[in-house]
Amino acid sequence: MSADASLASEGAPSPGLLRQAQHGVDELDRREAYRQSREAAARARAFAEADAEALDGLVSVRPRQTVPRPQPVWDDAEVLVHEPVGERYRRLVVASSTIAHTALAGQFLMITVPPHAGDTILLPRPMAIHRRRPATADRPGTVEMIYGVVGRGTRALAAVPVGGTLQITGPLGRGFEFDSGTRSALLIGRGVGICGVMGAAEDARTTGIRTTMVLSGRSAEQLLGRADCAELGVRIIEATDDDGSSDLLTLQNSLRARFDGATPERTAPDVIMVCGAGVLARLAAELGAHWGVPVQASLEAHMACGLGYCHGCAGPVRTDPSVEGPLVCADGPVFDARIPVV
Amino acid sequence: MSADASLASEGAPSPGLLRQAQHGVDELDRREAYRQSREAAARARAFAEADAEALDGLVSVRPRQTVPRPQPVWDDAEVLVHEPVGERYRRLVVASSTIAHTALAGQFLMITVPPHAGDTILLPRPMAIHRRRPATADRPGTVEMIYGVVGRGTRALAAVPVGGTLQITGPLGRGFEFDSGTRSALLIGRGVGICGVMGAAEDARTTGIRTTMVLSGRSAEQLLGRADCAELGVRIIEATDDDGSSDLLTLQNSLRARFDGATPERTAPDVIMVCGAGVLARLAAELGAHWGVPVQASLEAHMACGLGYCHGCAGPVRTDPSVEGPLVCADGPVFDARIPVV
Amino acid sequence: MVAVRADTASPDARAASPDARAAFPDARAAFPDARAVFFAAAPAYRTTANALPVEAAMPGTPAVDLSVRIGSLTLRTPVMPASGCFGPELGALIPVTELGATVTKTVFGSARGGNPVHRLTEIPAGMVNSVGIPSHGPAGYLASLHPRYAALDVPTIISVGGHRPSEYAPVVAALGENGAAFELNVSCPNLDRDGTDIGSDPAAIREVVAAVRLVTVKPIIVKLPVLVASIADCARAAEEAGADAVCVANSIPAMPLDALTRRPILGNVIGGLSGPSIKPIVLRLVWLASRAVQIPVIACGGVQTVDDALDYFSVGASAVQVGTASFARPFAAVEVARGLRQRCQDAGVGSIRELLELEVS
Amino acid sequence: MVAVRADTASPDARAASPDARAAFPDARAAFPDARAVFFAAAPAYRTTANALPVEAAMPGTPAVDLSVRIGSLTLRTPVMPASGCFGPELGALIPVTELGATVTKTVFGSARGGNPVHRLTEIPAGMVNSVGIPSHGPAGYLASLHPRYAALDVPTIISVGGHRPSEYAPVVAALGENGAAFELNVSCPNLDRDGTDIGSDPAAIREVVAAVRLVTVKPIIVKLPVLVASIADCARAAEEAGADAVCVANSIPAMPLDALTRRPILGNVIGGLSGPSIKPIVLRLVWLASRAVQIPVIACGGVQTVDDALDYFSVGASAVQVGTASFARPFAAVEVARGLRQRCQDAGVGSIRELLELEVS
Ligand SMILES: Cc1cc2nc3c(=O)[nH]c(=O)nc-3n(C[C@H](O)[C@H](O)[C@H](O)COP(=O)(O)OP(=O)(O)OC[C@H]3O[C@@H](n4cnc5c(N)ncnc54)[C@H](O)[C@@H]3O)c2cc1C
Ligand SMILES: Cc1cc2nc3c(=O)[nH]c(=O)nc-3n(C[C@H](O)[C@H](O)[C@H](O)COP(=O)(O)OP(=O)(O)OC[C@H]3O[C@@H](n4cnc5c(N)ncnc54)[C@H](O)[C@@H]3O)c2cc1C
Ligand SMILES: Cc1cc2nc3c(=O)[nH]c(=O)nc-3n(C[C@H](O)[C@H](O)[C@H](O)COP(=O)(O)O)c2cc1C
Ligand SMILES: Cc1cc2nc3c(=O)[nH]c(=O)nc-3n(C[C@H](O)[C@H](O)[C@H](O)COP(=O)(O)O)c2cc1C
Ligand code: FES
Ligand code: FES
Repeated sequence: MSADASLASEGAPSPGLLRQAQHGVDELDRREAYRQSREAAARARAFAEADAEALDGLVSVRPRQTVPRPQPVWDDAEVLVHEPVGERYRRLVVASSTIAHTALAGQFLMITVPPHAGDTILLPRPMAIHRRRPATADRPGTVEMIYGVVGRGTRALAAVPVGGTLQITGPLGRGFEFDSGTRSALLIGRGVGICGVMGAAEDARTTGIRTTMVLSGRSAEQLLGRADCAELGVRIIEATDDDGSSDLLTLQNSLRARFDGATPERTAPDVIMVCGAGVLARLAAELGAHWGVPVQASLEAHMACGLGYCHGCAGPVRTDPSVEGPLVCADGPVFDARIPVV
Repeated sequence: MSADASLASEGAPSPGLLRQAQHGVDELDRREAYRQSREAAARARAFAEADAEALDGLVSVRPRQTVPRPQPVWDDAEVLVHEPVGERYRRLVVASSTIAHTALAGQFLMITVPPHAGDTILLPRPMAIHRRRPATADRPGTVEMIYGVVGRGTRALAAVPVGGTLQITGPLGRGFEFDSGTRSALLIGRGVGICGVMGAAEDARTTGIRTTMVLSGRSAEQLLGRADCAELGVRIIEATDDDGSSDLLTLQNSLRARFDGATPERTAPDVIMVCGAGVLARLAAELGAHWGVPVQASLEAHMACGLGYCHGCAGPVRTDPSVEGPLVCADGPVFDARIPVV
Repeated sequence: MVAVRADTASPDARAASPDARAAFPDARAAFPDARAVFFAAAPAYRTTANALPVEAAMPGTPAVDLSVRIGSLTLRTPVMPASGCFGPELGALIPVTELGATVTKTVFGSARGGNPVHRLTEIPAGMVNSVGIPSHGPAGYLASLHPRYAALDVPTIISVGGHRPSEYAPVVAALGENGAAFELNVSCPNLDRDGTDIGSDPAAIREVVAAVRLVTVKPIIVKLPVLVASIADCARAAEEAGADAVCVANSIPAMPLDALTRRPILGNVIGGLSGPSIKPIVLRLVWLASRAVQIPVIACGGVQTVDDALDYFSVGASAVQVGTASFARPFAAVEVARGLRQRCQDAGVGSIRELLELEVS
Repeated sequence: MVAVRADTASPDARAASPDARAAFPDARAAFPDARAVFFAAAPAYRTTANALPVEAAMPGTPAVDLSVRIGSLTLRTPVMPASGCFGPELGALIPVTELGATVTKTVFGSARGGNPVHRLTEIPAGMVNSVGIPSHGPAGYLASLHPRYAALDVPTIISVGGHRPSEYAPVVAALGENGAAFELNVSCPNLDRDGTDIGSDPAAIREVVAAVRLVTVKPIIVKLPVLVASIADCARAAEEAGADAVCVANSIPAMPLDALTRRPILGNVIGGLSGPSIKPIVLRLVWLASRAVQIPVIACGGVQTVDDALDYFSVGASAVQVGTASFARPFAAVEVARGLRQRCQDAGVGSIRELLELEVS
């Protein structure tokens, strides 16, 4: 999930606001709104280009899975929790015992957005499974998602009330996998991408893998996942734009320093798992190359089916023009990331 | 305004409901819903056909107006009252001193429906001006409308809150006119068509014309205009489907009997003004022919501009195929109604 | 400057409703309505060397020049109404002089009565109309409508239609010296060819334009339909035959059914779909047409806001027409024109091209 | 009956994910999800004389026969997926046997990689896709995909594409005895003719169909584009050249721009608009095509509900395809098929024609 791209577009007034501004509001406000919208557009373009460049030649389909993939189902899931998280996100917990039971770390759902006051959303929206909580004797299994309200679909989704039902399809895709023998892991998430890797933290907890997670985001207040990490016994490294610690070079240096092998606590992790931006996937791949450990990166793509048949979600893998590249929904969203040998 | 057609469609479940019914609800309910929807469709068709037949050859453009027509404006009017009236209607009072000041009896507005939660309504909706209340020293002039929620546009309109603004264009069209010397009038309204003739009752009150109004509708509880008539000193004749008094023949006979000339109170009216259904316009024309008095009927048509330039609102007047017939928005909505000589 | 006559389509009614100010002389003064406020908010113009009014620039910012040339005609601003979606009645409701031109409803050679009811409706996909283009013929137009257009003080583009390729030139000839340009509405069934649209056949377009070119020196705009095999071929046919611009595009033929009765809503069964949902379809056509021809492309389809207009400019349009949006917001086209000027001012540039360069950089 | 294999597009992944029930043998039993409930709600069938399963009639009501013939092929129900909007992966998610047929994504003669990202998006007007039809060629299709379609136990209609009229017949020939019918997707740019769609040119349609007719006896369906000068001419060309049905229509070419950056959203700049907003446009085309030809017309465009399907039937369609609606509601096509049967039952009639006669009476 490109948290950056959404950050970029969220920071600016909507075209609607801009339009309003145009009529009746004072001229300087209008100019400022225009300036901001153009800056947001430039930022969105720059992020998209940086992302594409960072991913160029970086990822490949992982070799066969060790764990069989669960059969996706669709379910009418009751909405148990639907609440704001900070200013920009929403937490959504739905009941689906089947999916909570079968979902693997790093898998995702397609959420069908119900019609909202005359507005019909056609395509379901892909969302990472942030947390899985299997059924117990007295409550159904649940899955938790956290999402940013960025466009028409997520806006309409945000209007679904607690107690309503959401149609969800999943679990989908190939998630994060720990090779047997893995003792330690470094997880890196940015923005809502933190939800993409949280499932791996859950698995790490179950299998006793020592885990550190980088929580990256704009500001310390907005960081997702702190409570989850505390619950899961994951060590946290915060990296924010506000204090510059999320800057790619700064972050790379601080991670290198922290895992420099000087003490057993500071040995390099056995695996790196990353989600949230192409540039972070590349950073992770560089760290992986430096430490000689594998890197798994979760990517995003526009999707329609989530199941592998619509061919809408081409992954950023260059192939022979006559051969279709991997599909993010079926061959990913998690790919191997390796710095290309030039 | 074809109150009957809207009655017909309101009585049945929406296609949406039907669709829901289809899934999960018990089979007998589903069959019943289907049956009701087909009945509603048959009713809608029958009403439309009866209306068209009744109007065939009935109306013509009235000779030149005696009063110059006010210049329409558009205004951003504050919503002062917006409340349910009975189960099926809504009262809407907006502030527009210009329009309240200039509007003539039987004129109408085009109401621009603001976007509602992602649903954009393109065409403004025509609505009769039910009541005009010119500005006083301490409050702006207002216009009152009453409308039925029948489709997408009126549904979105119903969501506009008190305190919001509505863009309205008006006053539009040629309304009802009393010839000088008119001493008594019979007004006939059905459903929301009662709003179409209420302006004439206001004028009658001002000029001291003795007025009787037929309030026709499905049931006594749902009849509009009782309080208005009381305020305006208008005698009421109720005609409802429930007790059969709105049946065309029954109504015609009871009106003939009531205005049979046996006493001064029972002399035929000097003019008949009607709004609400083609079949009522024909009934009025038959009474007019019987008593030898002129009849004015307000008609409806789908409209886009309301101003006379889009040519969307052809009136039900047969003309030479190379000549365009009158436009309801510009040459009406009020026409002369006369039983064609066969 | 502003006509405040209440006009209607019927000569009777028109004659009977003279200047409304006479009846309510104090109405506008006593109760300023939103319309009055909108008129008052007109931007101040100054006149440049070439005698075109240009926005009085803020100190330090360049003057904004939005003018656009269509053949020999220069429009002050590249925004105009779409044919059939404007009438002189609007002269009293919006400051028409802020538009680049007016465009008339299509005039046919012979008088036509229009289609049976319903002539228009609104469905979730948009507005659908089958007005059927009632027309009084060129003589009727010149007698009753043209003087009212001419009084509006902006160039009048007269839309001309025909039922076969040969019918256009006589209408243009009959219109003589009236109007500033002609828009040939070729989205009309060709009765010589099984009722297929004239505008879907490059050969028929060529025939129409070539014939009209012989009878007028005024700018010719060819308004193309959406349902064509190749918009590039159609636009090139127009250009090669001597057109000065193409307008892309007309409404999209559609068939709305009543949800309850499943019967056609429109008396004519089929009508033209217009409004915002056709914009992504027309955007592609404008993009393709702009790459195919050198003459200006006027975009028409779903323009509601200044951003819609800029989207069209960004794919190559030189001007835009505003249709359906005017029904709900009679001032929509003026707002787009004002908005273009403001965007340029806000960005500190003098033209739309510069604005777009800034945007994509 | 129901395949519960988790399929993906990558052979690797497929190999690695065998029957999910093995991994979670208790999942479905322990936690019945909405999908399981939907499967269980399948109508009971009985077999009639002509061996077609027909709804077990309630006492006193006629048996409902929804079957439709496309040439020599009889479909149990007139509802099928639209090409590109279905895959064998859905076999585990919906009761595919309740559909009349499956339709494959278009197979081209040579392998194609597909278009750059983004390949699809959603805008207010609908879904827009420019997947670009990645294809493994007929051999690749037969090796990897066809067995999975064949396992679904309903007729497979194989969609076939080409870049020039001559490319279709070889693909059909290469597919040999596989599949129950062929749908010729002629909404493909004709590289022999400046990239205009093959399907917008009646002569090219004739050429394609005639050539395919020579290599197969199976039913041929011709899927027509929207942007044509005359859908009647195109449908007639298909019929005259030997097609058994036409499918009307494909998605509508459109160009979505990003609201913020004003850049094309799709990697391919242009994509096909689909979903409910194209239905009024396609309804007209289906109406016109149905009046032009005797062969069945399969309607495709914005079908979401049984009422949408009935709208199409009411203007002359014999069957419908469900595309975009399946993404949000994978069971949409099955729901339409069930809904048609139910409407007939509710009305006490035995066929859709009788249902419509009842509705309009
Ligand atoms: C595997 C996966 C997991 C994801 N997990 C999360 C998550 O946990 N939390 C979260 O906030 N977001 C997540 N996203 C991104 C989320 O799907 C988009 O933010 C969302 O689809 C935007 O929809 P919209 O209608 O609000 O935006 P719009 O911009 O209006 O959407 C228009 C179209 O583009 C698609 N689209 C737009 N942005 C994205 C995007 N970033 N990724 C994929 N499709 C996009 C939409 O699905 C839609 O089809 C995930 C994406 C993928 C692919
Ligand atoms: C002069 C005039 C005065 C009117 N006064 C009133 C009134 O006082 N109270 C009231 O409840 N209704 C009145 N109507 C009818 C009212 O305009 C319609 O009920 C309304 O437009 C329906 O809109 P919708 O979007 O809810 O319905 P939809 O059926 O979704 O509308 C679809 C399209 O058809 C048009 N349309 C549908 N029904 C009608 C209709 N009956 N008349 C005109 N256009 C229609 C709509 O404007 C729209 O363009 C009047 C109509 C006219 C012409
Ligand atoms: C009510 C109405 C009448 C129209 N009449 C004409 C016409 O006479 N001639 C013409 O070329 N186009 C006519 N059009 C088409 C418009 O000019 C325009 O091409 C179309 O509506 C698309 O633009 P829009 O989406 O901005 O409305 C008409 C459109 C509408 C809605
Ligand atoms: C993602 C996607 C892929 C498609 N692929 C094909 C295809 O390969 N061949 C084809 O003929 N049509 C293809 N189509 C068009 C559909 O089959 C259908 O004609 C169109 O989407 C209109 O129907 P709808 O509105 O129900 O989606 C595709 C449509 C979509 C949305
Ligand atoms: S989303 Fe359909 S193939 Fe990936
Ligand atoms: S509504 Fe436009 S002419 Fe009457």
